Amino acid sequence: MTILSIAFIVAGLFFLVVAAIGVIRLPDVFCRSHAVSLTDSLGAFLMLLGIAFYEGLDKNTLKILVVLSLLYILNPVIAHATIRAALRSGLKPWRKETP
Amino acid sequence: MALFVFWVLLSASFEWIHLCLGLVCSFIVAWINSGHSPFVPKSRLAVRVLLYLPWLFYKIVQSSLHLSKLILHPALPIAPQLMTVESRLNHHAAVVLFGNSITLTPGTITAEVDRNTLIVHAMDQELGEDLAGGKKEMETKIADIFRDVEPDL
Amino acid sequence: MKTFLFCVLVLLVILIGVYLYRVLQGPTIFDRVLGLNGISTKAIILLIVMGLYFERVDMFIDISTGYALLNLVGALAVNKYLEEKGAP
Amino acid sequence: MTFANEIPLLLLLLVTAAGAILVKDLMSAVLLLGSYSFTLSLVWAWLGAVDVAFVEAVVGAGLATVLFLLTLFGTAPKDTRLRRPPPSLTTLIVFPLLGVLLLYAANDLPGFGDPNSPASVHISPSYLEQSYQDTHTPNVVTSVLMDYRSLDTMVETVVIFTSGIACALLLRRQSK
Repeated sequence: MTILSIAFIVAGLFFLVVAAIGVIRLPDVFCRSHAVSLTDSLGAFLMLLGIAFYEGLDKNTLKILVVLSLLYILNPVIAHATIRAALRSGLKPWRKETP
Repeated sequence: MALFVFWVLLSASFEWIHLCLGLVCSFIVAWINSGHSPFVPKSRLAVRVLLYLPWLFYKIVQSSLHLSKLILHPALPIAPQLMTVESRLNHHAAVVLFGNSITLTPGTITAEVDRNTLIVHAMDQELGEDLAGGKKEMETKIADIFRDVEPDL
Repeated sequence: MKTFLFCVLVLLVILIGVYLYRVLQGPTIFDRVLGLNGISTKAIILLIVMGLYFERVDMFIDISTGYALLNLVGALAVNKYLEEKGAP
Repeated sequence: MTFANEIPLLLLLLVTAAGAILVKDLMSAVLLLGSYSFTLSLVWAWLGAVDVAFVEAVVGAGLATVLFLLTLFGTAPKDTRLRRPPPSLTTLIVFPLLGVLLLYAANDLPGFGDPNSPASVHISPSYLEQSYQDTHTPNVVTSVLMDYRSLDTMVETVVIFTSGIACALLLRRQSK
Protein backbone atom coordinates (compact mmCIF):
# COMPACT_ATOMS: atom_id res chain seq x y z
CA MET A 1 0.00 0.00 0.00
CA THR A 2 2.80 2.37 0.90
CA ILE A 3 4.61 1.58 -2.35
CA LEU A 4 1.45 2.27 -4.32
CA SER A 5 0.88 5.60 -2.59
CA ILE A 6 4.49 6.64 -3.12
CA ALA A 7 4.14 5.79 -6.79
CA PHE A 8 1.01 7.92 -7.06
CA ILE A 9 2.59 10.84 -5.23
CA VAL A 10 5.68 10.73 -7.44
CA ALA A 11 3.53 10.69 -10.57
CA GLY A 12 1.57 13.66 -9.26
CA LEU A 13 4.80 15.49 -8.48
CA PHE A 14 5.97 14.86 -12.03
CA PHE A 15 2.90 16.60 -13.41
CA LEU A 16 3.25 19.45 -10.93
CA VAL A 17 6.85 20.02 -11.98
CA VAL A 18 5.91 19.89 -15.67
CA ALA A 19 3.20 22.45 -15.01
CA ALA A 20 5.64 24.74 -13.22
CA ILE A 21 8.06 24.49 -16.16
CA GLY A 22 5.15 25.31 -18.43
CA VAL A 23 4.22 28.34 -16.37
CA ILE A 24 7.75 29.64 -16.80
CA ARG A 25 8.24 28.73 -20.46
CA LEU A 26 4.96 29.40 -22.23
CA PRO A 27 4.55 32.75 -23.93
CA ASP A 28 1.25 34.25 -22.80
CA VAL A 29 -1.65 34.09 -20.34
CA PHE A 30 -3.79 31.77 -22.38
CA CYS A 31 -1.08 29.15 -22.77
CA ARG A 32 0.00 29.44 -19.15
CA SER A 33 -3.51 28.81 -18.01
CA HIS A 34 -3.34 25.48 -19.80
CA ALA A 35 -0.32 24.58 -17.74
CA VAL A 36 -2.08 25.56 -14.53
CA SER A 37 -5.09 23.48 -15.47
CA LEU A 38 -2.76 20.55 -16.07
CA THR A 39 -1.63 20.85 -12.47
CA ASP A 40 -5.08 21.20 -11.12
CA SER A 41 -6.64 18.32 -12.93
CA LEU A 42 -4.08 15.57 -12.96
CA GLY A 43 -1.28 16.53 -10.58
CA ALA A 44 -3.52 17.29 -7.63
CA PHE A 45 -5.64 14.25 -8.39
CA LEU A 46 -2.69 11.86 -8.32
CA MET A 47 -1.17 13.45 -5.21
CA LEU A 48 -4.36 13.36 -3.23
CA LEU A 49 -5.16 9.85 -4.43
CA GLY A 50 -1.77 8.70 -3.21
CA ILE A 51 -2.35 10.34 0.15
CA ALA A 52 -5.79 8.77 0.39
CA PHE A 53 -4.26 5.35 -0.31
CA TYR A 54 -1.72 5.93 2.41
CA GLU A 55 -4.36 6.95 4.92
CA GLY A 56 -6.51 3.90 4.36
CA LEU A 57 -10.25 4.00 4.50
CA ASP A 58 -11.64 6.28 7.18
CA LYS A 59 -13.32 9.64 7.46
CA ASN A 60 -10.16 11.58 6.65
CA THR A 61 -9.98 9.87 3.30
CA LEU A 62 -13.55 10.86 2.71
CA LYS A 63 -12.65 14.46 3.49
CA ILE A 64 -9.69 14.29 1.11
CA LEU A 65 -12.09 13.18 -1.59
CA VAL A 66 -14.34 16.11 -0.74
CA VAL A 67 -11.41 18.52 -1.17
CA LEU A 68 -10.60 16.80 -4.44
CA SER A 69 -14.11 17.18 -5.80
CA LEU A 70 -14.13 20.82 -4.67
CA LEU A 71 -10.92 21.36 -6.64
CA TYR A 72 -12.47 19.70 -9.65
CA ILE A 73 -15.59 21.84 -9.51
CA LEU A 74 -13.99 25.16 -8.61
CA ASN A 75 -10.77 25.26 -10.61
CA PRO A 76 -12.35 25.21 -14.08
CA VAL A 77 -14.57 28.05 -12.92
CA ILE A 78 -11.56 30.11 -11.92
CA ALA A 79 -9.65 29.32 -15.10
CA HIS A 80 -12.67 30.20 -17.20
CA ALA A 81 -13.19 33.47 -15.31
CA THR A 82 -9.56 34.46 -15.76
CA ILE A 83 -9.53 33.68 -19.45
CA ARG A 84 -12.82 35.42 -20.03
CA ALA A 85 -11.61 38.53 -18.23
CA ALA A 86 -8.40 38.46 -20.25
CA LEU A 87 -10.29 38.07 -23.49
CA ARG A 88 -12.81 40.77 -22.69
CA SER A 89 -10.19 43.28 -21.69
CA GLY A 90 -8.84 43.02 -25.20
CA LEU A 91 -5.80 40.82 -24.82
CA LYS A 92 -4.81 39.13 -28.06
CA PRO A 93 -3.70 35.50 -27.88
CA TRP A 94 -0.11 34.91 -28.77
CA ARG A 95 0.53 33.47 -32.21
CA LYS A 96 3.57 31.97 -33.72
CA GLU A 97 5.13 34.34 -36.22
CA THR A 98 4.15 33.05 -39.62
CA PRO A 99 6.39 34.31 -42.43
CA MET B 1 -30.29 17.34 1.12
CA ALA B 2 -27.01 17.48 -0.65
CA LEU B 3 -26.03 20.25 1.72
CA PHE B 4 -26.76 17.99 4.64
CA VAL B 5 -24.52 15.28 3.21
CA PHE B 6 -21.85 17.93 2.78
CA TRP B 7 -22.24 18.98 6.41
CA VAL B 8 -21.88 15.40 7.60
CA LEU B 9 -18.78 14.96 5.47
CA LEU B 10 -17.21 18.12 6.81
CA SER B 11 -17.98 17.71 10.48
CA ALA B 12 -17.64 13.93 10.49
CA SER B 13 -19.25 13.69 13.89
CA PHE B 14 -22.31 11.64 14.41
CA GLU B 15 -23.67 12.92 17.70
CA TRP B 16 -27.30 13.63 17.15
CA ILE B 17 -27.16 17.23 18.28
CA HIS B 18 -24.62 17.98 15.57
CA LEU B 19 -26.73 16.16 13.03
CA CYS B 20 -29.82 18.18 13.99
CA LEU B 21 -27.87 21.42 13.82
CA GLY B 22 -26.62 20.49 10.38
CA LEU B 23 -30.11 19.60 9.22
CA VAL B 24 -31.49 22.95 10.39
CA CYS B 25 -28.62 24.89 8.83
CA SER B 26 -28.87 23.13 5.49
CA PHE B 27 -32.61 23.66 5.37
CA ILE B 28 -32.17 27.36 6.07
CA VAL B 29 -29.54 27.72 3.37
CA ALA B 30 -31.62 25.76 0.90
CA TRP B 31 -34.66 27.88 1.73
CA ILE B 32 -32.77 31.13 1.26
CA ASN B 33 -31.36 30.01 -2.05
CA SER B 34 -34.44 28.35 -3.43
CA GLY B 35 -35.56 29.79 -6.72
CA HIS B 36 -32.06 30.72 -7.80
CA SER B 37 -30.92 27.36 -9.02
CA PRO B 38 -31.79 26.82 -12.67
CA PHE B 39 -32.39 23.10 -12.34
CA VAL B 40 -33.32 20.63 -9.69
CA PRO B 41 -31.04 17.62 -9.86
CA LYS B 42 -32.74 14.31 -10.29
CA SER B 43 -31.26 11.11 -9.02
CA ARG B 44 -31.09 9.38 -12.40
CA LEU B 45 -29.29 12.39 -13.81
CA ALA B 46 -26.76 12.22 -10.99
CA VAL B 47 -26.13 8.54 -11.68
CA ARG B 48 -25.55 9.25 -15.37
CA VAL B 49 -23.15 12.07 -14.54
CA LEU B 50 -21.26 9.72 -12.26
CA LEU B 51 -21.01 7.21 -15.08
CA TYR B 52 -19.71 9.97 -17.35
CA LEU B 53 -16.86 10.85 -15.01
CA PRO B 54 -14.52 7.86 -15.67
CA TRP B 55 -14.60 8.53 -19.38
CA LEU B 56 -13.79 12.18 -18.73
CA PHE B 57 -10.91 11.09 -16.56
CA TYR B 58 -9.57 8.92 -19.34
CA LYS B 59 -9.67 11.93 -21.66
CA ILE B 60 -7.89 14.05 -19.04
CA VAL B 61 -5.04 11.56 -18.72
CA GLN B 62 -4.69 11.27 -22.49
CA SER B 63 -4.50 14.99 -23.15
CA SER B 64 -2.34 15.62 -20.06
CA LEU B 65 0.31 13.33 -21.43
CA HIS B 66 0.10 15.07 -24.78
CA LEU B 67 0.39 18.49 -23.17
CA SER B 68 3.34 17.55 -20.98
CA LYS B 69 5.07 16.23 -24.06
CA LEU B 70 4.47 19.63 -25.68
CA ILE B 71 5.81 21.55 -22.69
CA LEU B 72 8.91 19.43 -22.23
CA HIS B 73 9.73 19.48 -25.92
CA PRO B 74 12.80 21.70 -26.35
CA ALA B 75 11.46 23.54 -29.39
CA LEU B 76 8.09 24.31 -27.75
CA PRO B 77 6.01 23.26 -30.80
CA ILE B 78 2.76 24.96 -29.83
CA ALA B 79 0.26 26.67 -32.07
CA PRO B 80 -2.39 28.23 -29.86
CA GLN B 81 -5.60 29.33 -31.51
CA LEU B 82 -9.09 30.48 -30.75
CA MET B 83 -11.92 28.47 -32.21
CA THR B 84 -15.66 28.68 -32.09
CA VAL B 85 -17.57 25.57 -31.18
CA GLU B 86 -21.28 25.49 -31.69
CA SER B 87 -22.94 22.78 -29.69
CA ARG B 88 -26.40 21.41 -30.09
CA LEU B 89 -26.99 21.13 -26.37
CA ASN B 90 -30.16 22.85 -25.31
CA HIS B 91 -30.01 22.89 -21.55
CA HIS B 92 -28.26 25.27 -19.19
CA ALA B 93 -26.77 22.59 -17.03
CA ALA B 94 -25.65 20.64 -20.07
CA VAL B 95 -23.77 23.61 -21.48
CA VAL B 96 -22.22 24.22 -18.08
CA LEU B 97 -21.10 20.61 -17.87
CA PHE B 98 -19.73 20.78 -21.41
CA GLY B 99 -17.74 23.94 -20.77
CA ASN B 100 -16.48 22.60 -17.49
CA SER B 101 -15.30 19.39 -19.13
CA ILE B 102 -13.54 21.34 -21.84
CA THR B 103 -11.76 23.49 -19.29
CA LEU B 104 -10.87 20.53 -17.13
CA THR B 105 -9.25 18.72 -20.03
CA PRO B 106 -5.74 20.15 -20.29
CA GLY B 107 -4.97 21.91 -23.54
CA THR B 108 -8.37 23.40 -24.11
CA ILE B 109 -10.08 26.16 -22.18
CA THR B 110 -13.50 27.68 -22.61
CA ALA B 111 -13.10 31.41 -22.97
CA GLU B 112 -16.59 32.65 -23.63
CA VAL B 113 -20.06 31.18 -23.50
CA ASP B 114 -23.02 32.65 -25.29
CA ARG B 115 -26.12 30.47 -25.10
CA ASN B 116 -24.78 27.38 -26.82
CA THR B 117 -21.85 28.81 -28.71
CA LEU B 118 -18.53 28.41 -26.99
CA ILE B 119 -15.27 30.13 -27.83
CA VAL B 120 -12.46 27.78 -26.97
CA HIS B 121 -8.75 28.45 -26.72
CA ALA B 122 -6.81 25.37 -27.80
CA MET B 123 -3.15 24.72 -27.36
CA ASP B 124 -2.28 23.18 -30.69
CA GLN B 125 -3.76 21.86 -33.89
CA GLU B 126 -4.21 18.32 -32.69
CA LEU B 127 -6.08 19.24 -29.55
CA GLY B 128 -8.22 21.60 -31.58
CA GLU B 129 -9.00 18.85 -34.05
CA ASP B 130 -9.83 16.71 -31.09
CA LEU B 131 -12.34 19.31 -30.04
CA ALA B 132 -13.91 19.59 -33.45
CA GLY B 133 -13.96 15.88 -34.16
CA GLY B 134 -13.34 13.83 -31.05
CA LYS B 135 -15.14 16.00 -28.61
CA LYS B 136 -18.25 15.58 -30.64
CA GLU B 137 -18.04 12.39 -28.66
CA MET B 138 -18.05 14.37 -25.43
CA GLU B 139 -20.99 16.40 -26.65
CA THR B 140 -22.89 13.28 -27.63
CA LYS B 141 -22.31 11.81 -24.22
CA ILE B 142 -23.56 14.93 -22.47
CA ALA B 143 -26.56 15.11 -24.72
CA ASP B 144 -27.20 11.51 -23.80
CA ILE B 145 -27.11 12.38 -20.11
CA PHE B 146 -29.68 15.10 -20.53
CA ARG B 147 -31.87 13.26 -23.01
CA ASP B 148 -35.08 13.27 -21.00
CA VAL B 149 -34.89 16.75 -19.53
CA GLU B 150 -37.02 19.25 -21.35
CA PRO B 151 -34.94 21.93 -23.09
CA ASP B 152 -34.90 25.40 -21.58
CA LEU B 153 -32.50 27.28 -23.79
CA MET C 1 8.12 7.50 4.59
CA LYS C 2 8.76 10.48 6.84
CA THR C 3 11.82 11.52 4.87
CA PHE C 4 9.97 11.05 1.61
CA LEU C 5 7.14 13.27 2.81
CA PHE C 6 9.65 15.88 3.89
CA CYS C 7 11.21 15.86 0.43
CA VAL C 8 7.76 16.28 -1.07
CA LEU C 9 7.16 19.26 1.19
CA VAL C 10 10.39 20.96 0.19
CA LEU C 11 9.71 20.33 -3.48
CA LEU C 12 6.24 21.83 -3.15
CA VAL C 13 7.67 24.93 -1.50
CA ILE C 14 10.11 25.28 -4.38
CA LEU C 15 7.21 24.97 -6.82
CA ILE C 16 5.41 27.73 -4.93
CA GLY C 17 8.54 29.79 -5.46
CA VAL C 18 8.35 29.14 -9.19
CA TYR C 19 4.77 30.34 -9.32
CA LEU C 20 5.77 33.30 -7.20
CA TYR C 21 8.25 34.24 -9.90
CA ARG C 22 5.31 34.37 -12.29
CA VAL C 23 3.30 36.50 -9.87
CA LEU C 24 6.17 38.94 -9.43
CA GLN C 25 7.24 38.99 -13.03
CA GLY C 26 3.99 38.54 -14.92
CA PRO C 27 3.70 41.03 -17.77
CA THR C 28 -0.07 41.35 -17.44
CA ILE C 29 -2.31 41.32 -14.43
CA PHE C 30 -3.87 38.04 -15.53
CA ASP C 31 -0.55 36.29 -15.20
CA ARG C 32 -0.56 37.35 -11.59
CA VAL C 33 -4.08 36.07 -11.02
CA LEU C 34 -3.12 32.80 -12.62
CA GLY C 35 -0.02 32.53 -10.48
CA LEU C 36 -2.06 33.19 -7.37
CA ASN C 37 -4.44 30.42 -8.36
CA GLY C 38 -1.52 28.07 -8.86
CA ILE C 39 -0.03 29.05 -5.51
CA SER C 40 -3.24 28.34 -3.68
CA THR C 41 -3.67 24.96 -5.35
CA LYS C 42 -0.14 24.10 -4.28
CA ALA C 43 -0.93 25.38 -0.81
CA ILE C 44 -3.91 23.03 -0.55
CA ILE C 45 -1.78 20.04 -1.49
CA LEU C 46 1.01 21.26 0.76
CA LEU C 47 -1.35 21.50 3.72
CA ILE C 48 -2.58 17.96 3.28
CA VAL C 49 0.94 16.59 2.91
CA MET C 50 1.88 18.58 6.01
CA GLY C 51 -1.01 17.01 7.87
CA LEU C 52 0.23 13.60 6.80
CA TYR C 53 3.70 14.53 7.98
CA PHE C 54 2.44 15.51 11.42
CA GLU C 55 -0.09 12.64 11.43
CA ARG C 56 -2.92 15.03 12.18
CA VAL C 57 -4.71 14.99 8.83
CA ASP C 58 -8.10 15.78 10.37
CA MET C 59 -7.07 19.26 11.43
CA PHE C 60 -5.33 20.24 8.24
CA ILE C 61 -8.04 19.05 5.88
CA ASP C 62 -10.45 21.65 7.19
CA ILE C 63 -8.06 24.48 6.43
CA SER C 64 -7.46 23.16 2.96
CA THR C 65 -11.20 23.06 2.31
CA GLY C 66 -11.39 26.65 3.46
CA TYR C 67 -8.50 27.51 1.16
CA ALA C 68 -10.23 26.01 -1.83
CA LEU C 69 -13.41 28.00 -1.22
CA LEU C 70 -11.58 31.24 -0.43
CA ASN C 71 -9.50 30.87 -3.53
CA LEU C 72 -12.70 30.77 -5.56
CA VAL C 73 -14.09 33.88 -3.86
CA GLY C 74 -10.89 35.87 -4.25
CA ALA C 75 -10.25 34.90 -7.86
CA LEU C 76 -13.84 35.55 -8.90
CA ALA C 77 -13.78 38.96 -7.24
CA VAL C 78 -10.53 39.88 -9.00
CA ASN C 79 -11.83 38.75 -12.34
CA LYS C 80 -15.14 40.54 -11.98
CA TYR C 81 -13.22 43.68 -11.12
CA LEU C 82 -10.96 43.29 -14.11
CA GLU C 83 -13.87 42.60 -16.43
CA GLU C 84 -15.68 45.73 -15.41
CA LYS C 85 -12.71 48.05 -15.22
CA GLY C 86 -10.50 46.66 -17.94
CA ALA C 87 -6.87 45.81 -17.45
CA PRO C 88 -4.73 48.59 -16.04
CA MET D 1 18.96 24.54 14.58
CA THR D 2 15.27 24.45 15.38
CA PHE D 3 14.20 26.73 12.57
CA ALA D 4 16.01 25.06 9.70
CA ASN D 5 12.81 23.67 8.24
CA GLU D 6 11.03 26.97 7.94
CA ILE D 7 13.73 28.80 6.03
CA PRO D 8 12.29 28.24 2.50
CA LEU D 9 8.85 29.33 3.63
CA LEU D 10 10.25 32.38 5.38
CA LEU D 11 12.22 33.27 2.26
CA LEU D 12 9.02 33.10 0.25
CA LEU D 13 7.38 35.32 2.83
CA LEU D 14 10.14 37.91 2.54
CA VAL D 15 9.98 37.85 -1.25
CA THR D 16 6.22 38.36 -1.30
CA ALA D 17 6.36 41.16 1.24
CA ALA D 18 9.13 42.98 -0.61
CA GLY D 19 7.29 42.46 -3.87
CA ALA D 20 4.08 43.87 -2.47
CA ILE D 21 5.89 47.00 -1.38
CA LEU D 22 8.01 47.44 -4.48
CA VAL D 23 5.48 46.66 -7.20
CA LYS D 24 4.19 49.75 -8.97
CA ASP D 25 0.63 48.72 -9.63
CA LEU D 26 -1.93 48.70 -6.81
CA MET D 27 -3.81 45.76 -8.25
CA SER D 28 -0.68 43.61 -8.31
CA ALA D 29 0.10 44.71 -4.79
CA VAL D 30 -3.28 43.38 -3.69
CA LEU D 31 -2.60 40.05 -5.36
CA LEU D 32 0.85 39.86 -3.82
CA LEU D 33 -0.64 40.54 -0.41
CA GLY D 34 -3.02 37.66 -1.04
CA SER D 35 -0.15 35.31 -1.77
CA TYR D 36 1.69 36.75 1.23
CA SER D 37 -1.05 35.73 3.57
CA PHE D 38 -1.32 32.31 1.94
CA THR D 39 2.36 31.80 2.69
CA LEU D 40 1.99 33.21 6.18
CA SER D 41 -0.79 30.82 6.99
CA LEU D 42 1.35 27.97 5.66
CA VAL D 43 3.97 29.04 8.17
CA TRP D 44 1.40 29.04 10.95
CA ALA D 45 0.21 25.60 9.94
CA TRP D 46 3.78 24.37 9.89
CA LEU D 47 4.28 25.66 13.44
CA GLY D 48 1.16 23.77 14.50
CA ALA D 49 -1.12 26.76 15.12
CA VAL D 50 -3.94 25.56 12.95
CA ASP D 51 -6.51 28.01 14.29
CA VAL D 52 -4.31 30.99 13.57
CA ALA D 53 -3.64 29.60 10.11
CA PHE D 54 -7.33 29.30 9.45
CA VAL D 55 -8.02 32.86 10.59
CA GLU D 56 -5.10 34.13 8.54
CA ALA D 57 -6.40 32.36 5.45
CA VAL D 58 -9.96 33.59 5.92
CA VAL D 59 -9.20 37.17 6.87
CA GLY D 60 -5.96 37.77 5.02
CA ALA D 61 -6.48 35.90 1.80
CA GLY D 62 -10.23 36.03 1.45
CA LEU D 63 -11.71 39.01 3.21
CA ALA D 64 -8.84 41.48 2.92
CA THR D 65 -8.40 40.81 -0.80
CA VAL D 66 -12.07 41.39 -1.48
CA LEU D 67 -12.12 44.52 0.69
CA PHE D 68 -9.05 45.94 -1.04
CA LEU D 69 -10.66 45.21 -4.36
CA LEU D 70 -13.87 46.95 -3.35
CA THR D 71 -11.83 49.95 -2.29
CA LEU D 72 -9.99 49.99 -5.60
CA PHE D 73 -13.30 49.57 -7.35
CA GLY D 74 -14.75 52.59 -5.60
CA THR D 75 -11.77 54.88 -5.55
CA ALA D 76 -9.05 54.02 -8.05
CA PRO D 77 -8.30 56.80 -10.47
CA LYS D 78 -7.23 56.01 -14.00
CA ASP D 79 -3.58 56.20 -13.19
CA THR D 80 -2.72 53.93 -10.29
CA ARG D 81 1.02 54.40 -10.44
CA LEU D 82 2.57 55.23 -7.13
CA ARG D 83 5.24 57.86 -6.92
CA ARG D 84 7.24 57.17 -3.81
CA PRO D 85 9.57 59.80 -2.38
CA PRO D 86 13.05 58.54 -1.53
CA PRO D 87 13.47 57.71 2.17
CA SER D 88 14.69 60.55 4.33
CA LEU D 89 17.85 60.45 6.41
CA THR D 90 15.93 60.03 9.67
CA THR D 91 14.19 56.92 8.34
CA LEU D 92 17.46 55.46 7.22
CA ILE D 93 18.95 55.91 10.67
CA VAL D 94 16.01 55.18 12.97
CA PHE D 95 14.62 52.01 11.43
CA PRO D 96 17.81 49.92 11.37
CA LEU D 97 18.44 51.08 14.94
CA LEU D 98 14.96 49.94 15.91
CA GLY D 99 15.58 46.59 14.23
CA VAL D 100 18.83 46.13 16.10
CA LEU D 101 17.07 47.00 19.38
CA LEU D 102 14.31 44.49 18.69
CA LEU D 103 16.82 41.76 17.86
CA TYR D 104 18.70 42.57 21.06
CA ALA D 105 15.48 42.33 23.06
CA ALA D 106 14.57 39.08 21.37
CA ASN D 107 17.74 37.55 22.77
CA ASP D 108 16.19 37.62 26.25
CA LEU D 109 13.04 35.79 25.20
CA PRO D 110 12.84 32.11 26.15
CA GLY D 111 13.63 29.69 23.36
CA PHE D 112 10.96 28.33 21.06
CA GLY D 113 9.10 25.50 22.81
CA ASP D 114 11.33 25.80 25.88
CA PRO D 115 9.68 23.75 28.66
CA ASN D 116 11.19 25.93 31.40
CA SER D 117 9.92 29.28 30.15
CA PRO D 118 7.50 31.05 32.51
CA ALA D 119 4.53 30.75 30.16
CA SER D 120 4.74 27.00 29.87
CA VAL D 121 5.52 26.40 33.55
CA HIS D 122 2.36 27.56 35.20
CA ILE D 123 -0.08 29.33 32.88
CA SER D 124 -0.46 26.91 29.98
CA PRO D 125 -0.82 23.72 32.05
CA SER D 126 -3.55 25.21 34.20
CA TYR D 127 -5.49 26.33 31.12
CA LEU D 128 -4.95 23.00 29.48
CA GLU D 129 -6.10 21.09 32.54
CA GLN D 130 -8.99 23.19 33.75
CA SER D 131 -10.53 24.72 30.66
CA TYR D 132 -12.60 21.68 29.79
CA GLN D 133 -14.05 21.39 33.30
CA ASP D 134 -14.70 25.12 33.41
CA THR D 135 -16.24 25.69 30.05
CA HIS D 136 -17.01 22.33 28.39
CA THR D 137 -15.48 23.52 25.14
CA PRO D 138 -13.24 20.93 23.52
CA ASN D 139 -10.99 23.52 21.85
CA VAL D 140 -8.71 25.30 24.31
CA VAL D 141 -8.11 28.29 22.08
CA THR D 142 -11.83 28.81 21.69
CA SER D 143 -12.41 28.55 25.41
CA VAL D 144 -9.69 31.05 26.21
CA LEU D 145 -10.96 33.45 23.58
CA MET D 146 -14.66 33.09 24.24
CA ASP D 147 -14.88 32.36 27.97
CA TYR D 148 -11.87 33.61 29.88
CA ARG D 149 -11.49 36.69 27.72
CA SER D 150 -15.03 37.10 26.53
CA LEU D 151 -15.39 40.79 27.43
CA ASP D 152 -12.15 41.59 25.66
CA THR D 153 -13.25 39.68 22.59
CA MET D 154 -16.64 41.36 22.61
CA VAL D 155 -15.18 44.85 22.68
CA GLU D 156 -12.72 43.89 19.97
CA THR D 157 -15.60 42.75 17.84
CA VAL D 158 -17.44 46.00 18.50
CA VAL D 159 -14.41 47.98 17.35
CA ILE D 160 -14.07 45.95 14.18
CA PHE D 161 -17.78 46.18 13.51
CA THR D 162 -17.76 49.96 13.92
CA SER D 163 -14.84 50.39 11.60
CA GLY D 164 -16.52 48.12 9.10
CA ILE D 165 -19.67 50.24 9.18
CA ALA D 166 -17.61 53.40 8.80
CA CYS D 167 -15.82 51.94 5.79
CA ALA D 168 -19.12 50.85 4.27
CA LEU D 169 -20.56 54.34 4.73
CA LEU D 170 -17.51 55.98 3.22
CA LEU D 171 -17.22 53.63 0.30
CA ARG D 172 -20.90 53.56 -0.54
CA ARG D 173 -21.42 54.24 -4.19
CA GLN D 174 -23.71 57.11 -4.95
CA SER D 175 -26.65 55.77 -6.90
CA LYS D 176 -27.86 58.61 -9.00
